[in-house]
Amino acid sequence: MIRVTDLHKHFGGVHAVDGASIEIKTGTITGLIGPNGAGKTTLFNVIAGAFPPTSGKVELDGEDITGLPAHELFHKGLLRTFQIAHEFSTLTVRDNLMMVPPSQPGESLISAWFRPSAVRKSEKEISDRVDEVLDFLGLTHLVDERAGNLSGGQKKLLELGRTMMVDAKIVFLDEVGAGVNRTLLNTIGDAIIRLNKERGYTFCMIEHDMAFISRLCDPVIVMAEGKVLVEGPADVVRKDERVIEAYLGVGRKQAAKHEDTAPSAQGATP
Amino acid sequence: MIDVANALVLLSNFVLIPAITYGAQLALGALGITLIYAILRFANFAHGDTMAFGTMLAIFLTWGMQSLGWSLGPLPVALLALPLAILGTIAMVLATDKVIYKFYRDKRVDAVIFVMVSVGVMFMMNGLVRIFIGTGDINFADGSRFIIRAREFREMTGLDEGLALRTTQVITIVVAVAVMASLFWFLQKTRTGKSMRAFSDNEDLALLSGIKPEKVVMVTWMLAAALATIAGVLYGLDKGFRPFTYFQLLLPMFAAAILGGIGQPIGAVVGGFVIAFSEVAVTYAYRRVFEYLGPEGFEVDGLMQLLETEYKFAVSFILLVIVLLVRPTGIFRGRIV
Amino acid sequence: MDDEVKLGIILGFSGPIESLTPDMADGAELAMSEISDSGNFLGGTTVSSVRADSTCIDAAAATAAAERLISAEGVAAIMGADCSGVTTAIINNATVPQGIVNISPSATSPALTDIEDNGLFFRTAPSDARQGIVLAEVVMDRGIDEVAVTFTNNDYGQGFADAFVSAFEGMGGTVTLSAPHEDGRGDYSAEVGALAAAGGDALVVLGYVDQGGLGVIRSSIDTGAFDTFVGGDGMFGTSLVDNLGADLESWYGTVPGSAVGDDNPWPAVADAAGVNHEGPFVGQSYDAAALILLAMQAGGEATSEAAAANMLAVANAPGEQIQAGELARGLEILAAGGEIDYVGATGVEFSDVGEPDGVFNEFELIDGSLDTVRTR
Amino acid sequence: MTLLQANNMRGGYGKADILQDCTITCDRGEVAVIVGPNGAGKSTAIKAIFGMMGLREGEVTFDGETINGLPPQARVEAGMGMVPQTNNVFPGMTVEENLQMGAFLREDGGAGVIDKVYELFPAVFEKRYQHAGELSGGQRQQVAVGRAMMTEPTLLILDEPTAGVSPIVMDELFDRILEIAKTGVAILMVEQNARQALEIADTGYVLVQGQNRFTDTGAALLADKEVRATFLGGDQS
Amino acid sequence: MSGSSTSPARVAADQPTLWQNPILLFSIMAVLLAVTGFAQSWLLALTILQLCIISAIMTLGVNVQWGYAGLFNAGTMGFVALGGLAAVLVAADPVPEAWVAGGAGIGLSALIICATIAAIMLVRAYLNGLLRFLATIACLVAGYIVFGQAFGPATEAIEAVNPAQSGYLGGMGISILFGWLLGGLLAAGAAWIIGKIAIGLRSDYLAIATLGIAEIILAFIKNEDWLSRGVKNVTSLPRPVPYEVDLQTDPAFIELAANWGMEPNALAGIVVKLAFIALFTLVLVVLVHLAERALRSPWGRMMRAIRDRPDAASAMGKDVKRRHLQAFVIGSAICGIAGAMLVTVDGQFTPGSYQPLRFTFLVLVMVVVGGSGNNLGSVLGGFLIWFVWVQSEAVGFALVNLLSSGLDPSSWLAGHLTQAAPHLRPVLMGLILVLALRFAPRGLIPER
Ligand SMILES: Nc1ncnc2c1ncn2[C@@H]1O[C@H](COP(=O)(O)OP(=O)(O)OP(=O)(O)O)[C@@H](O)[C@H]1O
Ligand SMILES: Nc1ncnc2c1ncn2[C@@H]1O[C@H](COP(=O)(O)OP(=O)(O)OP(=O)(O)O)[C@@H](O)[C@H]1O
Ligand SMILES: [Mg+2]
Ligand SMILES: [Mg+2]
Repeated sequence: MIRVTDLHKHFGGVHAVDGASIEIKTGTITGLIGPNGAGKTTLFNVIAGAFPPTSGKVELDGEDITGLPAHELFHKGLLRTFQIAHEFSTLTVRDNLMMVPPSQPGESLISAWFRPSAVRKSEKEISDRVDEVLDFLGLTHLVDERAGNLSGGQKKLLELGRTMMVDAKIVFLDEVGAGVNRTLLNTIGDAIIRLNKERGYTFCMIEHDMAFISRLCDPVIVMAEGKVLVEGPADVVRKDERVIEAYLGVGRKQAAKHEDTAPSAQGATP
Repeated sequence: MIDVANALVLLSNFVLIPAITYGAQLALGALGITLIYAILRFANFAHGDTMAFGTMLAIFLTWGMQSLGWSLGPLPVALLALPLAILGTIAMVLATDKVIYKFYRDKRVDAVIFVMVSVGVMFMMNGLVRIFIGTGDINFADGSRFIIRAREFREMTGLDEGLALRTTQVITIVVAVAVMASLFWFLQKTRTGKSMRAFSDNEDLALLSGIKPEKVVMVTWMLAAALATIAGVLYGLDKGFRPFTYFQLLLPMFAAAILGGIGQPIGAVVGGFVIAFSEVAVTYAYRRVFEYLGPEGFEVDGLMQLLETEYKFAVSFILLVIVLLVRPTGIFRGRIV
Repeated sequence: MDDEVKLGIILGFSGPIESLTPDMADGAELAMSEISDSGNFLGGTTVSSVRADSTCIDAAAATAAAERLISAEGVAAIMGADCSGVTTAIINNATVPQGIVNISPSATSPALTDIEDNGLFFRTAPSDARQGIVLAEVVMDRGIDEVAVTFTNNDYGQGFADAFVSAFEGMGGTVTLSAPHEDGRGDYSAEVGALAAAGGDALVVLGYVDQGGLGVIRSSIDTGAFDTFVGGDGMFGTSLVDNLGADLESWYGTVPGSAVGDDNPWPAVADAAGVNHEGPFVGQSYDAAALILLAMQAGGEATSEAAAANMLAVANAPGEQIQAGELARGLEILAAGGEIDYVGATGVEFSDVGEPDGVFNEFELIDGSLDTVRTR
Repeated sequence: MTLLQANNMRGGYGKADILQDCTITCDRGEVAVIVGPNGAGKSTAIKAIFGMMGLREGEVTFDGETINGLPPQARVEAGMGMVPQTNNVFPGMTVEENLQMGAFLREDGGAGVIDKVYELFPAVFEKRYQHAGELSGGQRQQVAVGRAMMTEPTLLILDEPTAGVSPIVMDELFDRILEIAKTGVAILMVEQNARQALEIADTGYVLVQGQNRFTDTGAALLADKEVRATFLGGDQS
Repeated sequence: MSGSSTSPARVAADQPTLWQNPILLFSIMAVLLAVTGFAQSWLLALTILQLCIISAIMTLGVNVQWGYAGLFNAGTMGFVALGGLAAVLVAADPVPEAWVAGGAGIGLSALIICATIAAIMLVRAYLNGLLRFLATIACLVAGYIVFGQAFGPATEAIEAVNPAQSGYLGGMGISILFGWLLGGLLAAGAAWIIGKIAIGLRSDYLAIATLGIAEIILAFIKNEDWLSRGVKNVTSLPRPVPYEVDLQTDPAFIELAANWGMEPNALAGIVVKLAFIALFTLVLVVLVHLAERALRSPWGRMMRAIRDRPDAASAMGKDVKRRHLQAFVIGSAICGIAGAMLVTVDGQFTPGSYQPLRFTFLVLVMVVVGGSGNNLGSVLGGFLIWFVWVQSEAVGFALVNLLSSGLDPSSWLAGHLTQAAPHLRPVLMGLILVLALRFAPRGLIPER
């Protein structure tokens, strides 16, 4: 679905992404891991159109999308969330979701002024969808809260909720787990799996929590120093010497027993 | 050879020296603006009127000293009054902060509210200065006006072109260089300076590093007041003092600060000079320069003026817009809040 | 009959020419108090002044201020405004609709000559068009045929410069460059640089003495760009000499004011009252206020109708000449049914549309004082 | 006498109280860990302890003295250090200057400690002349912890120090925290990587809706079924 | 200029208090005007009200930009001036002699500009690389030189036609009401071009760029005399409402006045002002209605989302640049309309009167004090601040009269106080601004 070929992104002298080539297959949940500063977020930003690459090529379903602006990529079915939640803080939770669907009649001033009935109709439809999504995420009680007042994890859920407002092809998740309570993270994980299974979304996610990655992702791509280091199924990757050396470490003695236990995707899925 | 010398003298007299002087004055003003912006994080519209206030104090003190018969020989007495005027301005600015700005700072309101409050302060100061000292033009430079006059220069060198150099120009440049150097040293090297930069970057974290916010705020205001007074007095010595002029200076000073990259002291300095040079150099009529440099008997019909002087004010802004399009955050990458 | 009558003074106390206006207001108020104190005005009626701020530039604010004077303060007539733009706005939107007389001491735009004013608008400053010609003659007569011109960038300066340049070139002179300067700025190096490069035997400065005009001259002297300076009425005033001292060597120009010769008592009158008469338009302000009140006296009532109806008669011959400081005598003559020919501080002589027909004094800086050398 | 005693804290941002009778203590050489769902008030509790927001009720004592009224910078002087959860670097200053700012109150300028920090975080050393604002999420986090260590405080408060850092760095960090604790420093830490954190914790607090729900040793909490299920992500293993 | 990518409205607002009730606040405003009417005069109250409405329209425009979209446009002055220019171009009498003298040259110049642009477009379509760059420059230079040949003489000829009275091309000589329309269009067109260039800049940089562009627009208007008559001003523009003098001389009107027991002069003034006010109110009501509709619609929601988090909005498929441009153009168009209305009520176009303080920052003060992001709030801000601006003048003088009433009028202090009176105005204005912000930091009627 997504193919990135020999991508470079340089900030002055810093080669944040330095010749990465990855492929994300339709229907997978692909994990992207790697040490801090490996260039993961930068890679995401380039793919999602936040800024253009220094060189290299990004394709979506065979179409060259390199350097397209984010809003055009959205219309092609490519969605992303942000490492730090980017909620619309003065909007209510409902409006945060209401604004997502593309091509709403009410977003043209002419219709907003002169075709109120058409606007009302589409608003009703979108509103119904919002209710569904909020129900799914368990945020129904916060529907009229300003998004700025949500706690960290709730904001992350809201980020995810936005991706559910449209029929996305592929969703990029940047560290949904960081700072999120593990119990809540499991719920989010379940949501991702359901979206993947039931709605056929393709996911690509950055995460540092190996347990979470292992539970959800296949394959896992490991980046280091702007390049792809290893790619493969989670349990293969985590045994890879290079990955252990660069990223996982040998594990602290105390923590080792937890790290070693094999995860199971079904374990927490209701 | 003589022709080259003539051309150089001509350019220095009408372009270089005036632009450097004006640039130094703008730069000192822009430094104050950029400092407030960097550390207190708002665009201070009252800065022009703070300059006027400081200069007013300096004028009153100068009058007092003159009436006592004091004199500095060839230098203006205002230089003696300057330190006291700075103290007075600092007191006024700190009082303003305590009575007005502190409330909003404690409430942590948006930057735009601060801007509006500073517009309010600007209005008040605007009126107060006029009430105290009136609206007229005041020339308070005593001492000798010229180091060398254009005519003397011609007679001395035997060149066709004269070069005039005024005491106030030299003072301006010397003081400006000294002030800028010590400011940079202060900000980059001293503990207080570093703590100010830290505060400007991340206020909460600065608290957690043991930095006293009120002290940083106070030092910032003190520096801004001192810079404003120095800039104002130098400007007034050189060109005469009138409150309205000082208010009008606000725009070019802002342009300088932003052009250089707002929040960047070095940017303010460069911006000040760029604005001053663009105003003078772009609208200068180069005809005589070309005539000197061209072959013997070379005549130019036009004035060789890039742009008419009526567009002088627009020139600096055109330049500003062009720079911003090429470098969207100013020459020295200012901060984007 | 009221025992007090209010006159409005609307001038740009704030804004670009704020440094000129306080003296102008003082000049007008001097005339008022002179008339009040004389006890001869309409059987002992006293005159009080109500000031208002025209801002010089903001037509809407000026209109509101004039409206306040007229309808809230109930002034009988208005002295002002100063800048041509706001003056026009006031005429169209406040004074003419309400039937109030106003006399501007300083609005010189030629357009005001033809304004539809119902006979209510007068001015004691001459239209720029005429002065431009006179000034060109003055320069020519001194054997200078190449000048650079700088003018304040408003209707006054622009109109004046247009008139001067076409007259001067018509007489065979050359204008090397005619460039505007903005008032209220401090730095004029760019303008002076361009003017100096253009060259010329003299620099003609058509601006205000306390504003950009001063800045341009100062900068020219500082850089040695010009030695000889020529100015119009806006530049008349000793503050230039006070500011520049001995550096200012050659300085002459025109200022309205004909019939008054060297024996004009105005400076002495102003000095005695502590009014600074050195700035431009102070005498004109005195005359404006005096004329309104004299015309009212002639009409026998303190109304705008009376003022409008008698203005020309009071200002022009025939009649006894009344100079500055002689207002009491003028009032007496009028009360007795006589006629006067007001001369005042600036030698007022009205054309039939109520503006000076432009007789000018040629002044020159001689030994540190501004002397009238000729009348044209 | 424990080093830090924050008793029965009550307070919040607006009218509503986020903290409702919350008690946290921490002693020298001890690691205390606060866990709890998002929005429980963990960060708020820490801010209250550090004097960054007012308390309506409750008392905070440090080293036996009540410090309720002290502003944050005075608490730093008294020997407290803290890494906030967000905005925890000076983005416009270089990494090295960031660390120096940590030692702002030290007379010696922290020359010796800075090497230790670089040793701990080699990635930080590599980036020392780069502006902190240009670092990746995890690199910033390392700079932030390094900055707080520069003060060599007697009480070190860390709000989710491991959020976004890679496993290898996280392990290093926990090791180092234990080491620091052994030198007699009190460590108070909020963590979402709760299992790892509780493993090294002497005391663990489970905070829910601004109240202490469970308080026990780290090991005991880890063993508690309910705590595991509701706050630590269930029993996936 | 501010550090202002932080959205103008803040999160976690406290509930609106009783004081923030729009009905109450507008009633207070009405009372203020009524008090002016009773205590001073109704003519003055109506004069102020006229400008209150125009100011409110300006604030509405700025609110669309700053309040809705978070765009810091510090170039309001330029758009207001363009609106004024449009009014002149529509309503002033044409000057046939000028057209004869230079019309052809101006037309030719316009053609040359078009030809140059066409040539550049051709060059850019068919050439590449360095050659393309050089050819573009060559076209520009050649175009500029040829343009100068046609344009210079044409403008000189036009400006030479009776310079004291006209010296410009004049307008179309039709009703100035069309000027309002053209003012909106002209401002919108300029805003479109400016936005295309500058809208990518962030907060303060956009502010200073627009500030600069406004100065450039003004320099153009001031110095291109052939078009706008420059600083020589265009005065006595025709009105869309009757003239007082005409009413005063109309016997029927005099009779009416007599029947109502009023002075014809005063009544005429009031009637004319009411007629203006009716026209202005109509415009204001229509604009407020449209603005409210837009703000409450998905469009408004989208704009606020963009303002809060442009990058996230872009990731949600909203074309941030296009929407910013849209808000910028609409807001500027409204300012242009207001500018044309202002010229209408003044009856004249005086380029010298356009000052950033008055037309950019004062309007911004109106928006912020009223409540940015809230249409009613900014309208209220326009009313209140204009009222304060005008009345502080009178209050300043009154205050001084009060202070110096016990003094000997010839004493130094009394004299000094009289001189000081006009300058109490800014002091009062500043005081009220600071006080208003102290008690309502988010504006009198905050967003939602
Ligand atoms: N704007 C920038 N200017 C300069 N360097 C940058 C910039 N943004 C990122 N970098 C550098 O690029 C490298 C890659 O950063 P990136 O944010 O992609 O890392 P990451 O893999 O997401 O790391 P983490 O897991 O910590 O989030 C880092 O070394 C960082 O310092
Ligand atoms: N500045 C603020 N203004 C108003 N409410 C706030 C503010 N900061 C936090 N809150 C609210 O206070 C509550 C507790 O926030 P806090 O940050 O303490 O949670 P936390 O336990 O640290 O959560 P997390 O694990 O997500 O960091 C939340 O409901 C949050 O919405
Ligand atoms: Mg990252
Ligand atoms: Mg937290």
